[in-house]
Amino acid sequence: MKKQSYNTMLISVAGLILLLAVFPIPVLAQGKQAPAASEEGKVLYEDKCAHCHGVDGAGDGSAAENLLPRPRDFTRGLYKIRSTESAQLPTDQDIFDIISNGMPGSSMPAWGEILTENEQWQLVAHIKTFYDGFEDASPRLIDVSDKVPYSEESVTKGKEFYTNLGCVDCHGVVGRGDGTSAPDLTDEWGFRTWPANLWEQWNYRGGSTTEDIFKRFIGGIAGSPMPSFISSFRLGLTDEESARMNELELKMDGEGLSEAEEEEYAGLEEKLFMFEDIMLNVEEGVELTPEEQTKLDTALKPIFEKSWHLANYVKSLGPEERPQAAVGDKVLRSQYREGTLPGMNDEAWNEIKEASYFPLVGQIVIDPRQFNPSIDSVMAKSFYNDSEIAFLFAWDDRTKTLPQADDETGETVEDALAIQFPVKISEGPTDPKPYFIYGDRRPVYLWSWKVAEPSTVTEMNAKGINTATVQSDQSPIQAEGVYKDGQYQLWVKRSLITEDKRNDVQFAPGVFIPIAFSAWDGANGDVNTKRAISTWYTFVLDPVPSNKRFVYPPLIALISVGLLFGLKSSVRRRQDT
Amino acid sequence: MKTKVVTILTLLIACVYVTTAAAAGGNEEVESLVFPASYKAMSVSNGGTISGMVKFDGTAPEMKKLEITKDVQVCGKTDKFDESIVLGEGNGLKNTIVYLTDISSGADFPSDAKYEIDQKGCHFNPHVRLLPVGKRLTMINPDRINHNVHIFSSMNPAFNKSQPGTRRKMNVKAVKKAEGPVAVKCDVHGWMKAWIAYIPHPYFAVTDENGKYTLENVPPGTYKLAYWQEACGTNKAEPVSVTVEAGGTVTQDFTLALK
Amino acid sequence: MYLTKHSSMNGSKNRLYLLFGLLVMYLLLTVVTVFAQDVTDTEYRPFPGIGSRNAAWIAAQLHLLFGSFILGVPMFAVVIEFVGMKTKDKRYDKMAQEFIKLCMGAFSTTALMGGVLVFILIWCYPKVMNKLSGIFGPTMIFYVILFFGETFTLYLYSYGWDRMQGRVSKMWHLFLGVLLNVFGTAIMFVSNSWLTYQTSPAIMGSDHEPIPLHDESGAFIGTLWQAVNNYTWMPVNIHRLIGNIAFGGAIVGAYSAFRFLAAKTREDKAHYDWMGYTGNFIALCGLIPLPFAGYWLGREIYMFNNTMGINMMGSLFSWLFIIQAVMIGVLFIGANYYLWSGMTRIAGGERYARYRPYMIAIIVLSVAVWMTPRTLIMSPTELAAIGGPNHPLVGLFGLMTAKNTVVNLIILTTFLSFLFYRRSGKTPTVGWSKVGNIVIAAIVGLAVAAIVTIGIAGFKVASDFRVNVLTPIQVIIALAVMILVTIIDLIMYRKAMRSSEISWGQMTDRSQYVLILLAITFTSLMGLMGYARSGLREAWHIFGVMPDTSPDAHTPLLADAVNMISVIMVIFFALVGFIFWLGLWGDKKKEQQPSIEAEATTGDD
Amino acid sequence: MQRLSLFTKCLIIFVVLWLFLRFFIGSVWSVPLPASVISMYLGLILLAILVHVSVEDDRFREFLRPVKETLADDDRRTRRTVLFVLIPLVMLGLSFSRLSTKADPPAVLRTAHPAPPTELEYRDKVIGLTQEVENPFRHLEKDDTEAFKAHVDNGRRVYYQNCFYCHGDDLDGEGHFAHGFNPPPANFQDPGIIPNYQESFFFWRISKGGPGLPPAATPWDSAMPVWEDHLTEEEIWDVILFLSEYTGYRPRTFGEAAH
Repeated sequence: MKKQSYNTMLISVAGLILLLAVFPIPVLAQGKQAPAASEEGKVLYEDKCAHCHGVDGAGDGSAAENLLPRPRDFTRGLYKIRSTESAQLPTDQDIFDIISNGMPGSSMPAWGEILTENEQWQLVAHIKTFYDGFEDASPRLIDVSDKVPYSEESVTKGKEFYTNLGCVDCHGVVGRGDGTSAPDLTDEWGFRTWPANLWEQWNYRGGSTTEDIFKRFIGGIAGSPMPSFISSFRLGLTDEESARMNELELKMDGEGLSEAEEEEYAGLEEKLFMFEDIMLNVEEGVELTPEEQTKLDTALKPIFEKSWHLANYVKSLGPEERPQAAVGDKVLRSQYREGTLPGMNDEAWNEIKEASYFPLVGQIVIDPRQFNPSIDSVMAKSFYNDSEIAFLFAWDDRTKTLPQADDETGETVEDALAIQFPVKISEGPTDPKPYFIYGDRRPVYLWSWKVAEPSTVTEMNAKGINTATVQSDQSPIQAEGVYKDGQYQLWVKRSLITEDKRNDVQFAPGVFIPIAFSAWDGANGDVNTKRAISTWYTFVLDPVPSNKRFVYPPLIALISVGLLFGLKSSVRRRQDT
Repeated sequence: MKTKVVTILTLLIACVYVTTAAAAGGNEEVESLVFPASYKAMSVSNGGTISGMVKFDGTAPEMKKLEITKDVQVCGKTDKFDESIVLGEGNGLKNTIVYLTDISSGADFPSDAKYEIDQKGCHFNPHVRLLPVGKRLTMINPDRINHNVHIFSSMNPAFNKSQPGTRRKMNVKAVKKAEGPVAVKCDVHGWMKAWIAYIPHPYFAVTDENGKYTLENVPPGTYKLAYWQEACGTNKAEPVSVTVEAGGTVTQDFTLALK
Repeated sequence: MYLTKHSSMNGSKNRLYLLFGLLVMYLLLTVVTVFAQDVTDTEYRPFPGIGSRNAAWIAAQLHLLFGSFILGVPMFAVVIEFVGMKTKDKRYDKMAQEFIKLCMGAFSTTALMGGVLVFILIWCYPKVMNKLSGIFGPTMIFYVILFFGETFTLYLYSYGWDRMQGRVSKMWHLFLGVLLNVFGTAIMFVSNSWLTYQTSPAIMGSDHEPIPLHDESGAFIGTLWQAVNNYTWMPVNIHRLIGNIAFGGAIVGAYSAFRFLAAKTREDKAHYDWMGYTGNFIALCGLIPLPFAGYWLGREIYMFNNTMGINMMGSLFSWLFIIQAVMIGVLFIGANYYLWSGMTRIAGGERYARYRPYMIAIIVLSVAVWMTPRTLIMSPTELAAIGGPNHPLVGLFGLMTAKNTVVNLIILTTFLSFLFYRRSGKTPTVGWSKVGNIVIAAIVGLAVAAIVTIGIAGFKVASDFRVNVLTPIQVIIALAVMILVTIIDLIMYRKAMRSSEISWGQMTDRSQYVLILLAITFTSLMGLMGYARSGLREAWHIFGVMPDTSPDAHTPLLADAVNMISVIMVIFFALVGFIFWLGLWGDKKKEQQPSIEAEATTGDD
Repeated sequence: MQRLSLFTKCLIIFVVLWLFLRFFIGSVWSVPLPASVISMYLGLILLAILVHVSVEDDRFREFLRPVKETLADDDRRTRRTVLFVLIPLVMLGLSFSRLSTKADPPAVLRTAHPAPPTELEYRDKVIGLTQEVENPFRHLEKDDTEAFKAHVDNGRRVYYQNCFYCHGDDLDGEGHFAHGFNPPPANFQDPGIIPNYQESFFFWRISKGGPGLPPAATPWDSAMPVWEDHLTEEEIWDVILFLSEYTGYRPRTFGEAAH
C-alpha cells in the first residue's frame, strides 16, 4: 500500500514536470511582450526611425517622399506583416520581427544586427503608442500547426486554387505580379502599390517560408489591396456540399431553381452562415463556447489545408535567395557553338541552365532621377560561333507599356532596354572604363531596343548621359522582342567584328568585355535619365580551351621527375663522400 | 453668356478634378460625419418627421464614364459612371446623407432590417450604405468572379477580405465605433467604389434618386440637421436647426454646390 | 668599371681616378649656373635610348646607394676604432680599418655616379637646374668645398691608419675620423636640402602652418636659409642619417658573409663571422629607430600637404607600403634568425632555445598583421562573397592602430632575442638573479599586455587621440622597457661569469645567406622609399611651383618603379660584388706571396 | 608506435594551420579569407617553420633526414617509387587543371583612398583643400550647441533624402541600392573610414562624386553622384556633421597636434 502511494506520487510528480515542460510551449509561441513605453524607446525611435516614419509615426518622415513602398503610418494600426488573423492587430512579437528582420524589397533594413534585443523591444513599445487600439487588444494568432508538407501533389492542388480564387487578378497568370488589376492598385493612403512578383521570394516583405506565405494568405496584408482569403472557401461545407451549392448557383443564374432546390440551397446557405457566424463572432471579440470552438476548428481544418496547398504552390515558384550577380564564377560566359546560333525560341537556349543575373537599381545620379525603379534585374544567356554572337536577355516588367503620354509629366513613356558596352575595351586595371552611365570622354556603344519596334535594335554611341546619338552607319543586327506573362525576352544577334571599328565594340574570345544595362518601365514613369541602371559587369566569350594543356603539363611532369632523380643522386653522392 | 460659359467650364474642371481625386483613392481627406457623444435607445411614440429635398445648385455636370479595364464580359454589360454626383428630377441630388448631429436619445434601429451591398456587374449598390454600429453587412456577389471587399476604415479594425465568385453572399463583421463615411473598394476592379457610414442612431437618411429624404419618428425637440455629400461636402460646421413637434412634419431642403 | 678595379687595387691609381672624378664634378658644378643660364629657352633635352627620367633615376639611385654606404660606414668605423683603442683589442682596430677599405672602393664610384648624375640633370633638365641653382647656388659651392674636405679627410684617415698608431697620433687619427663624419653628414644635409625643397617649397610657420616660399607667379621670395631649412629637410636628414647607418651595416654584413663563405681558414672564418655580426648589429641598431624617423617624416609630409599625405599612405603609393611592409617583415625575421643562429656558436646559448618557437610565433603573427593590407587583393568572386574590399576580420589588421601595435611587438621581440644572445654563455653571479629575471619577465609581459590593450582600444577612439596620445604611449612603453631591461640586465651581468667564449666562425652558412638577403632587402627598400619620396611630387619639379611639362610628367606606376628598382639593384650589386671580389682577389694574391710586409700591404690595399 | 619525425610534425602543423585559415576563419566570421591573404599567411607560416628547423645544424639535419632517407636509402625504395610517381602526377594534374579552367575575370587593385586635389571649384567658388579647411559649422559644437544641433538635424534630413539608398539606414553601406554597385558604397560605421579623413576630404568626395575622382583612382567605377548638382554647400557640410554625430567617429584633424 505504502509502496503504491509512493509510485502514485512519483507518477504525479513526473506528470507535473511533463506538464510544466509542455505547458510553456504555447505560451512561448505567442512571443514576448513589449515592455512599457519608455523615454529610451522614444529617443531611439527618433534617432533611427523618425526620418522615415515621422516623429509622430504618421509615415511622413523627411525621407518618405521618395520611397516606394512608403514607410508605414503607425497611427492607424494597420500592419502588413502579422501572424494574426484578418483585421487584427499584430502581436508585439510581429512588430519585433519586422524591426529585427526588416522588410526585404523595401527600404526598411534589418535592425537585428544593429540594435540590441532590448532596444528593439523598446522600439516596439514606442511604436505601439502611436495607435491607441493596442491597449485592450488580444489578437488571435493564425494557427500554423497543421502544415501540409511540400509535395508535387500539394503544389498541383495549390496551383488550381491560385487560378480559381482570383490570385491571378493581381499576381498574374504565372505570378510575376502582372495581373490585369495590377496597374491600378493603391494602398489605403492612396499611394501606388504593386502586387508582389511571386518569383522573387527574396523580396517578400514578411519572409518567404511556406508559413509566411500561408499567414499572408489567411491574414491578408493590412492597408494594401491584398485581402484575407479566409472567406474564399465555403466554411463548414464538405467538398460535396460546396460542389452542390455551386451547381445550384449556376442553375439559379440560368433557368432558375425549383422549389425543392431552393429549399436545398437555403439549407446549405444556412449551414454556411452558421459557421461564418461563429467566425465573425471571433472577429468581433465574442467569447466562444467550447462547442462553438470545436465546430469552428473542425470547419477551418479543410480550409487551412487548402491554403497550405496554395502556400506550397507559391513557394514552388522561385528561388528563395536573390541569384548571385554576374561576377566571379557567375560571370556571363558566352558559349561557343559550332554552326548557326539559336534563334529566339530555340530549345538550345535551355542548354544554358542558369542565366546570368544583372541587378539593376534606380538611377539617382543625374536629374531627373528614379528612386523607385520597378525593373530590378536583367538576365542574360549568350552563344557565339566563329563569326557571330547571340544574346537572350530577359527582364520582368509587370506591364507592357507601348508609347503613351505619362499621366503626370505628359512625356511619352514606353518600355525599353539599352545594353551598353565600352567602344574600346580597357587594357588593364589602370586603363579606365567609360563612366558607367553612358560614358564620358571615353565613349560607350549601345544597343537600344524599344517596345514599339520589337524587332529592331538601334546602334548608338554616347559620351555622357544626355548625348546618346544614333549611329549613321548601322551594322546589321537581328533582334526579336516579346512580352509574355510579366516578362520581356529580347534576342539579339550581331557579327563579332563590324566594319565600323571606331564606334562599335568588337567581340573577341577570351577578353573580358564590360557590359551594363539601362531599363525603362513606361508604367513607372521611366523616361530618359529616369530609369533603372546597372553598374559595369563583365562577360567573356568563353574560349575553347587551348591545346597547350596537352603540351605543358606532361612537360612539367617530366621536369619534376628529372628534378627528383637529380635530388636523389645528389643526396647519394653526398652520402658517399 | 460669356460668364456662364466660364462658370460651367470652371465647374466642369472642378468636378473632374474632384472626381478624379476621389477616384485616386483614400488620400483625399474625407470629411467625417458628426456623431453624438452618447445615444440612448428608447421607445418613441409621438415622434415627428423631418423630410425634404437636397438639390444640386447649378448645371448638372456630365457624369464621367468609367473605363472597364477587366472582366469585361461581366462588368462591361452596363456602362459604369462616376457616382459622386447623380441628379434626379428637379436637380435632386442622390446619395446625400442627411442626419441629426446632436440627438442623445431616440428610437432604436428596426430589428428586422437587412444591410446589404450588392456587387452585381462590378458595381456597388447602394453607393452610400448606412450601417448601424454592431450590425453585420452582407456583401452580395452574383457575378461569379472574384471581388474583394476592402473597407478603408481607420477607427475600426481594417477590413479586406476576398469574395471569390463562389461566395455569393458574405457577411462582414460588425464594428464597435461609429465612423464614416469610409470608402469601400474592390481592388480587383479599381473603379468600384462606395461609402459606408457606421451610424450609432437611426436618424440618418440617404437621399433617393430624386434627392428626397425622410427622418421619421424623431422625438419632439430642437435638433441640428446636417448633410454630407461626396462631392459637395458637408455643413457640419454650420448645421441647420430644426424643431420637431410631436407628430408634426418639418420640411428642410438643402441646395448644394460643388466644393 | 675599369677605373674602379684599379682603384681598389692600387692606391696611386685610385688617387688619380678620384682626382679625375672630382675634377669632373667640380667643373660641372661650377659651370652649372653659367651653363644653365645660357639655355633657359630649352626646357628639356631627351636622353637617348632610355629617356631622361630613367637616366636620372638610375644615376641618382646608384649615387645614393654608394653615398649612403660611404656615409654610414665611417660612422661606426670611428666608433669601433675608438672601442679598439679603449679595449686595446687589435681585432677592433683591424676591422675598422677593413671597413674603411671597403669605403674607399665605394667612394670613387660615388663620385663618379655623382658626376654622371649632375651631367644628366644639367643636360636633360636645364630649366629646372637653372631654377634650383638660382636658389641654391651658394650651397652648391659649399657642397664642392665639403666634398674636397671629405675626400682629403678620407685619404688621411685611410692611408694614415697604419702610421698613426702611436698613442697621441691615434687620437689625431680618431679626430680625423670624426671630421670625416662631420664632412659626410654635412654633405648629405646640403644635398638633402635641394631635393626636400622640391617636395616642400615652404617653411614651417610658428603655428605649424606651411608658409610658401614662392609668390603667385612662382618666383622665389625666401632667403637661402629658408630654402635650405624647408618643411621636410630635417626629417629627411634624420631619416637618412639613421638609414645610412643601417644600410652601411647591412652592406658590411653582406661583405663579411661573402668573405665568410669564401674563407678557407678557420681564422678567416672567425674574423668574418665576427665582422658580419658587428655589421648586422649596427644595421639593427639603425633599423630599430628607423620607423620612428619615418613616421615623423610622413607626419611632416601630411602637415605640409594633406593631398600629398593621402597620396602617400592611402592612394597612389599605398601599395608600395605593402611591399615595404613585406620587406620590413623579412628584415626583422632575418635579423632574428641571424641572432638565433649566432647563439649556436656559444655554449650555453641553447638554454634559451626553448623560447625560440614562441618568439618565432610572435614575430610571424605580428608580421602577418603588419603585412595585411587594408584593401585586400581579391578576385571578383571573393569580392562578392565578402561584400567589399574590407574583410571584417583581417580588414582590421589594415588599420594603423594594428600596425603600430605589432611593430612595437616585433621590436620588443627582437630586443629580447638580442638580450638572450648577450646572455648566452654567461652566468650571473649576483644573488638576486632569479628575482631579476622574474622582474624582467614581468616588465616585458606587462608591456606586451599594455601595448596590445592600447592597440585594441585604438580601434574605438578618435584618430586624433590615437595619433597624439595612444601611439606615442605605445612607443614610449616599448622604448622604456628596452631601456629598463637593459639597465637591469647590465647590472645583473656586470660581474657575470663567462662560462664559455663565443666560438667565432662556427656559424651555419645559412645565416650568412641571411646577411646577404638583409643587404639586398635594405637596398630595395631604399630604392622604393626613394621612389615614394620623389614620386610624391607627381607632375611637379617643385611641388606646387614648377610643373613638370616633360614627356615623363606623370608618376610612374608602382609596377614600373619596381622594375626600375630591380634593374638598379642588379647594377648596384654587380658593382658591389665586383668590389668584394676584388677584395678577395687582392687577398688571394697576398696569400700567394706571403711576405713580412703582409700587414702593411693589407693596410695599403 | 614510431615517434613522429620532425619533418612530419612540421607538415602536420602546416596542414592544420592551412585548414584553420581556409575553413575555420570562414565559418566563424561567416566570410572567407581571400586567397591572396591565405597564400601570404601560408608563406609566412612556411617561413616560420623553416626558420625554426634551420637555426641549429643538428635540428636541420634531423629535419632533412627523412627527406634524404626517402630520396636515397635503399630500404625506402617503395616509398620513393610511390612519391616519384605521385609527385609528377600531381604536378601534371595541377598544371592541366590550371590550363583548362576558365579564366576568372581580372582581379582589381583598388585605390582605397584617392588623394584630393589641392583645391576644388564648388559652383564657381574655389575651396582650398590643402590648408586646414574646417567644417564652417564645426566650431558651433562648442560655441552654440543649439545651432549645431540644427545643422546636424539638417544633415540628417539631407542624408535620409539623398544618401541612405546606398549608404544605408544605419550608415553601414548597406542601403537597398547597395547590392547594385561595385565598389560597394562606403560604410561609415567602419572605424577605418571617418577617423582617417579630414572633413574637407569628405566635402570633396561628396561634392564631386565618382566623376570627380582623379585618374589614379582606377578602376573608377564609383556610382557616387556629383552632389554639388543637387545640394548646397551648407547641406554638404551639414551632412558631414551628421555622419560623425551619428556614428560617433570624429573626422581627422591635424591642427590640434601642432599646438
